[in-house]
Amino acid sequence: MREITLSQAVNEALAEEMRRDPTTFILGEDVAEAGTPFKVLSGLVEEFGTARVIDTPISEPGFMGLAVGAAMTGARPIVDLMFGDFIFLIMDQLCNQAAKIHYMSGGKLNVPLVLRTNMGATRRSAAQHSQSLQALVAHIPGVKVAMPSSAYEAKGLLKTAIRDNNPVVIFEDKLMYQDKAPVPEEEYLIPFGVANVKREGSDITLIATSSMVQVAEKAAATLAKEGIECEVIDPRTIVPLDEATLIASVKKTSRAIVIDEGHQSYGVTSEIASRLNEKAFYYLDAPVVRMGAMDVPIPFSPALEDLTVPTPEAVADMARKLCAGDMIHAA
Amino acid sequence: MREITLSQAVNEALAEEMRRDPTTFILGEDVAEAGTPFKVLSGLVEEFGTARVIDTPISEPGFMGLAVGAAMTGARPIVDLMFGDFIFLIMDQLCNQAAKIHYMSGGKLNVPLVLRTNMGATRRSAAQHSQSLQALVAHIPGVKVAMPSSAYEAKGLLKTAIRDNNPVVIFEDKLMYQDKAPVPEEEYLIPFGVANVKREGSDITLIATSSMVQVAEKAAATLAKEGIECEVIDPRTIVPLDEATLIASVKKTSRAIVIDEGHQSYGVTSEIASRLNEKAFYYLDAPVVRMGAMDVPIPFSPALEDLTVPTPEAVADMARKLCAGDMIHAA
Amino acid sequence: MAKAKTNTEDYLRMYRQMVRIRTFEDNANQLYLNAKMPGLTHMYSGEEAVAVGICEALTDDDRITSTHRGHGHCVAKGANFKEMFCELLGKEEGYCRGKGGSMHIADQSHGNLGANAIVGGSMGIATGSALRAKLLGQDDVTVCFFGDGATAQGLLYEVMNMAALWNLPVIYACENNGYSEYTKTEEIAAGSITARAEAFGIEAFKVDGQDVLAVNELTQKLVARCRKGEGPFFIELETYRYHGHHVGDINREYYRTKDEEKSWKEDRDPIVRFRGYLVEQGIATEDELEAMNAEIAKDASEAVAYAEQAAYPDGSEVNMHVYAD
Amino acid sequence: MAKAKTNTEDYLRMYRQMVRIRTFEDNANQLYLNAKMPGLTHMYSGEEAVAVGICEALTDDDRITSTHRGHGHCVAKGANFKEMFCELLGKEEGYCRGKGGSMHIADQSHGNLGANAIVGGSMGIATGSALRAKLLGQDDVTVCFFGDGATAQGLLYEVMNMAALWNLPVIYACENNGYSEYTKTEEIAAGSITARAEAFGIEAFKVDGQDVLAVNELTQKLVARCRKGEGPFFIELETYRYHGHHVGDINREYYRTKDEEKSWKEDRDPIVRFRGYLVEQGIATEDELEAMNAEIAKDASEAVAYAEQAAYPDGSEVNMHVYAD
Ligand SMILES: Cc1ncc(C[n+]2csc(CCOP(=O)(O)OP(=O)(O)O)c2C)c(N)n1
Ligand SMILES: Cc1ncc(C[n+]2csc(CCOP(=O)(O)OP(=O)(O)O)c2C)c(N)n1
Ligand SMILES: [Mg+2]
Ligand SMILES: [Mg+2]
Repeated sequence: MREITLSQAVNEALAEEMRRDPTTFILGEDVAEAGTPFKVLSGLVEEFGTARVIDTPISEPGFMGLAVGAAMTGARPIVDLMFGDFIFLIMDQLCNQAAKIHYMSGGKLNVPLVLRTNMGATRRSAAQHSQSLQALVAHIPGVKVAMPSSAYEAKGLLKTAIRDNNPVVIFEDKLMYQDKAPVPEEEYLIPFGVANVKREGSDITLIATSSMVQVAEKAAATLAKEGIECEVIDPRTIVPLDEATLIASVKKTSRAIVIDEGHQSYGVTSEIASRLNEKAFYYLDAPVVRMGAMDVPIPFSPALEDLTVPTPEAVADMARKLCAGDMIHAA
Repeated sequence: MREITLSQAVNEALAEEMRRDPTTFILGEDVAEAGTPFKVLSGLVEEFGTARVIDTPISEPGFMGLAVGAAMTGARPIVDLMFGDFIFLIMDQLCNQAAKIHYMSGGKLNVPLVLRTNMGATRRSAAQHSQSLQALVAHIPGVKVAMPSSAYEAKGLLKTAIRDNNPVVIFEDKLMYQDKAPVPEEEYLIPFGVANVKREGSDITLIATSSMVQVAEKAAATLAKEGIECEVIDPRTIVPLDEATLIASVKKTSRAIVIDEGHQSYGVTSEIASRLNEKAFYYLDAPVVRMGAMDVPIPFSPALEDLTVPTPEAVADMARKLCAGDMIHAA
Repeated sequence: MAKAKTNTEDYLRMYRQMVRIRTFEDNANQLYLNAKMPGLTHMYSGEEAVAVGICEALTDDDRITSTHRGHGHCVAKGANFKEMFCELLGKEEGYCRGKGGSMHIADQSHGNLGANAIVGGSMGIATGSALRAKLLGQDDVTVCFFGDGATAQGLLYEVMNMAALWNLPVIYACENNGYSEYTKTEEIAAGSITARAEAFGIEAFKVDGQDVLAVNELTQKLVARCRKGEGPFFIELETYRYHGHHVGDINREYYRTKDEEKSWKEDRDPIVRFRGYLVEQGIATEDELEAMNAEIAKDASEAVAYAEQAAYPDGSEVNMHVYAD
Repeated sequence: MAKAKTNTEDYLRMYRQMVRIRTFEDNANQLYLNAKMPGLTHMYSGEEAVAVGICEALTDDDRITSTHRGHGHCVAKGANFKEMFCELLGKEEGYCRGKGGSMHIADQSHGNLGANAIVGGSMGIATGSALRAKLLGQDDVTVCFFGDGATAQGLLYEVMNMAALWNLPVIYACENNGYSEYTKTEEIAAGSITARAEAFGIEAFKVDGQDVLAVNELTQKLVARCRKGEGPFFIELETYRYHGHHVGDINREYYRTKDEEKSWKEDRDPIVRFRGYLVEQGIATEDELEAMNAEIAKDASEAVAYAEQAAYPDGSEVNMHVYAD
């Protein structure tokens, strides 16, 4: 199968859906001729014109608000938010408006919009351009949250998102835009709420989101050589969360590590770990361990930044300890 | 000891600290003559004047930004955010700016500001005036988060917050403003990061924040009559979190329920439950259970709204099941 | 007062709609005072000519966005009393199945995109509705209602900039009732409100918000121009709210005088003024108008009685409508 | 060009500071091209007269807030090369101990409240600093630097409103370099930028940002008026960035022509212009200025060499400075 980059996969998904549905359009900063600073959207304005690939002023709350209104009245806006860190600027429009309008109207109004943004540290971009803020959005009922872990996932999840009748936020890892993966020429969709078992194993379950799937797979490869068989699962969407698949795996392996690039405390890993603890408690041989980013603003200096995110080595170390039955945490 | 309302306690804390430190001032909508819609600040403008009790336009991002700048340059602003739901509007100033400036400046700049806001449903205020958004703030390193559970706590925590050299967000429960509690005339402070064991018990630990402390205490009283002894703990601050006290209690009781009025998923209860599971795993006789608000926008209708938040009855039911050893969750 | 017109039917409908709003609010206030209404509510009484003057210049395809003080917009855009009172009381038959209440009330089928409890929260929504119209080649116009206090929200300037750049068919209708909660507008708004819109290249107008015909005429003109692609526009409407900021705001002397309230009510009431005009112009007699008032009062009390009896939503609804299918 | 002055020392310092900025940026760009600098950076080259003209009108007690394009402000407000290059390379001796990098660089001890990677993110901070001055009876002034693109952030209008209402000692300095990333300002800014400030009752000025004396004279006047309680003010400075939006933005023809770049560089360069003026007025000779340039170049390369050798922060620092004591 042909291999394309995550960036190309996103671009294809957008082009296909924009061809299919004339009510779709893209809204964001430098999305047209520039194709965004990451060049993810290159070529779209040439095909769809500036009426449907709209360069906005640097007004994140404003254009997010426009997207909500357009979505409520019959269009399907796809918002491009240049850095995930800017989500703090649009929280009101996303969480007080988009997320609640369907409910507050008793089901009468819909807000079918997609917010594409990104996440991920180690790009030497410092504290305001490196955050992975998916937990914040996931906490608010009414929004769905997708976290693609490869080009294949990015395309299928984005197409599903565009057809969804709810606000969907997609966090792409900005360091993965040039990563290639096999992506079929034929159309496909990836349903929300269906986790992807990337690798089967019997000793421990590694649940990982986005770029952390690669981290988990690398750890699993290392561990396999040592005779530890990891099951690696990518939830794909954290809202809705495919709890059943995760729980079934943990019942089988009796151990789990949850890995996500957001800050660890009050983060994504806490939610997933809690559900496993609640619903697979009697099957667990060891505590479910969370591995998120350190609870510090992301520092600029490479000497510090690299310390803040989970690595394959750290995951493998932790898995070894859990499998060895070390009571690593309990005092 | 005299009893005063939570509202009076907050008012006293502000007055005392403003007398003590001339660099403190209050900034917010209708804080001066009106004393806020909740009348919590009544009388302060009369004592401190409009130069230090400042009515702002309805510009939440703007006045939050002003507070950050004032704090960085030698003042101690105390921001009044009328409803906790409006925190979505100021997330950028709070989380991209205030929370990170000390770190990004390598420790050179400080942001000693207090953001007082509120939380709590069942006031029939619908989806945009009923949220309990503490989890969002707690996820961002660099901010501290306090959740007073009584008039006594509100006064002591607020005074500590005002003297802290970091951004602190205090969530007051808006339904508790008229609740009375004994509050000494003498000055006192309540340190951050020290949980309060409200009731000792040996069978199960109920960890509860803010108004949920009352809910837990009511459940505990009911259960005591049935011979189930609950330990009730109020963490007081969720950042920093007094993990040690919580873990020690759970090691003793072997069971726990965590109760908070924020949405359950990706919420405060998930973090606390995760830490207990990680660090007291081998002492647990049952899964740690989370009880948060339902994952739905808060509905207006009383017939629906009352269903969304944890009640003493629900907590007691859950505690009974856990103590009876029912494998309540595992399939 | 604007000059006479011959369209009797339109005038009588405007009168009727203003009276319907006043009547709705009087009943809502009574429900609050009798502790029959959950929560609080913000009365539109005194501002009727604004909502009616504007909405009567719109078709059902045109959209509006409303505010926390939204009953007036809701009635003016074509809603029924029954579903409105049901919503106010949190009943299943309410426009939002009881999930929205006063602060989110809207008859969505008539193009009302919702009342909003975030001040300024709907400015983006209104502008986005206009963007959608342009994008899809539809010729409807969107009116964004908001208060003087809401002009302090930065969002307004962000969306006005985009509306101006892209010539969107949106009208920003600033209901300047002189107060933002318990604070006078002049204490929280520097400079000039219309100049702010003009600085973005938007034509801005100031109009007497107590004169329904003046409001309606201006709006008709601007709506027509919007449909020709000449939008956006900005209107500042000078008006007054008779009640407190919300129904619980009873002792108001610390922020505004009784004299001031009296003079607005007695000298500039939009309904009284328009009624005088209708009679004077021979468009209707006092008796006819009284009969209309009585009929509206009856409608309202029947709707209130209905709503009081109506069922609450079933508990199972709490989980419904979080996500659309 | 503004008229001559007798203050030779001031003039030479302005010249020196402009050359220091240009030299800093040339070295930073080289570090990037040589893959010695982590991340990206935004060059201030071409805009030197703005930062220098303004900062030379300030004292060390006066504050500024800076932007993503912040090296120029940092130098102009009194920073040293050594700590700046260390910061750029993420070294422990950097102004922010390597934690901030290019987008957060600041010599805090000279009143620089920080560069900001959120466009418009420091508008509140600057205005709050001015509020603090007023509150505590201090007479310093705060200058808020931001770009033309940042005028699209609603926050600006919120804080200008408060600054105007409360007469705060803040100067909003809009560096209009014609572009917001890869988009021309006229495509994303409707109306008039100065009119927007004026609509809030703020006196606004437009000045040639390539003329350091014009910038400096105007700023001196406005700073003095701010100290007398006559603030706030707004200045739009017409300027140009010579490099791409950031160092990686190399192929720019799709959004601006080489001719345009050439004409700004050749006809309006702030350093060349000011240098000609200094020589013409007999304030300095070509040789003296060349010597100054050479000295600055040497300083810079020494600082670069130092920074390249300097130590990274110890790993244990990652957890430090999350909270202040
Ligand atoms: C973002 C936000 N801030 C504050 C409030 C609280 N609040 C509700 S109405 C109001 C005053 C609004 O004034 P104005 O816009 O003039 O409308 P009016 O009430 O006069 O109709 C305030 C401050 C809110 N609902 N939303
Ligand atoms: C809130 C926010 N939105 C978008 C960006 C990405 N961004 C960085 S610089 C920039 C352009 C800024 O233009 P302008 O304000 O004119 O400053 P200039 O770069 O021209 O100096 C953009 C869009 C950002 N950093 N912050
Ligand atoms: Mg008003
Ligand atoms: Mg620019």
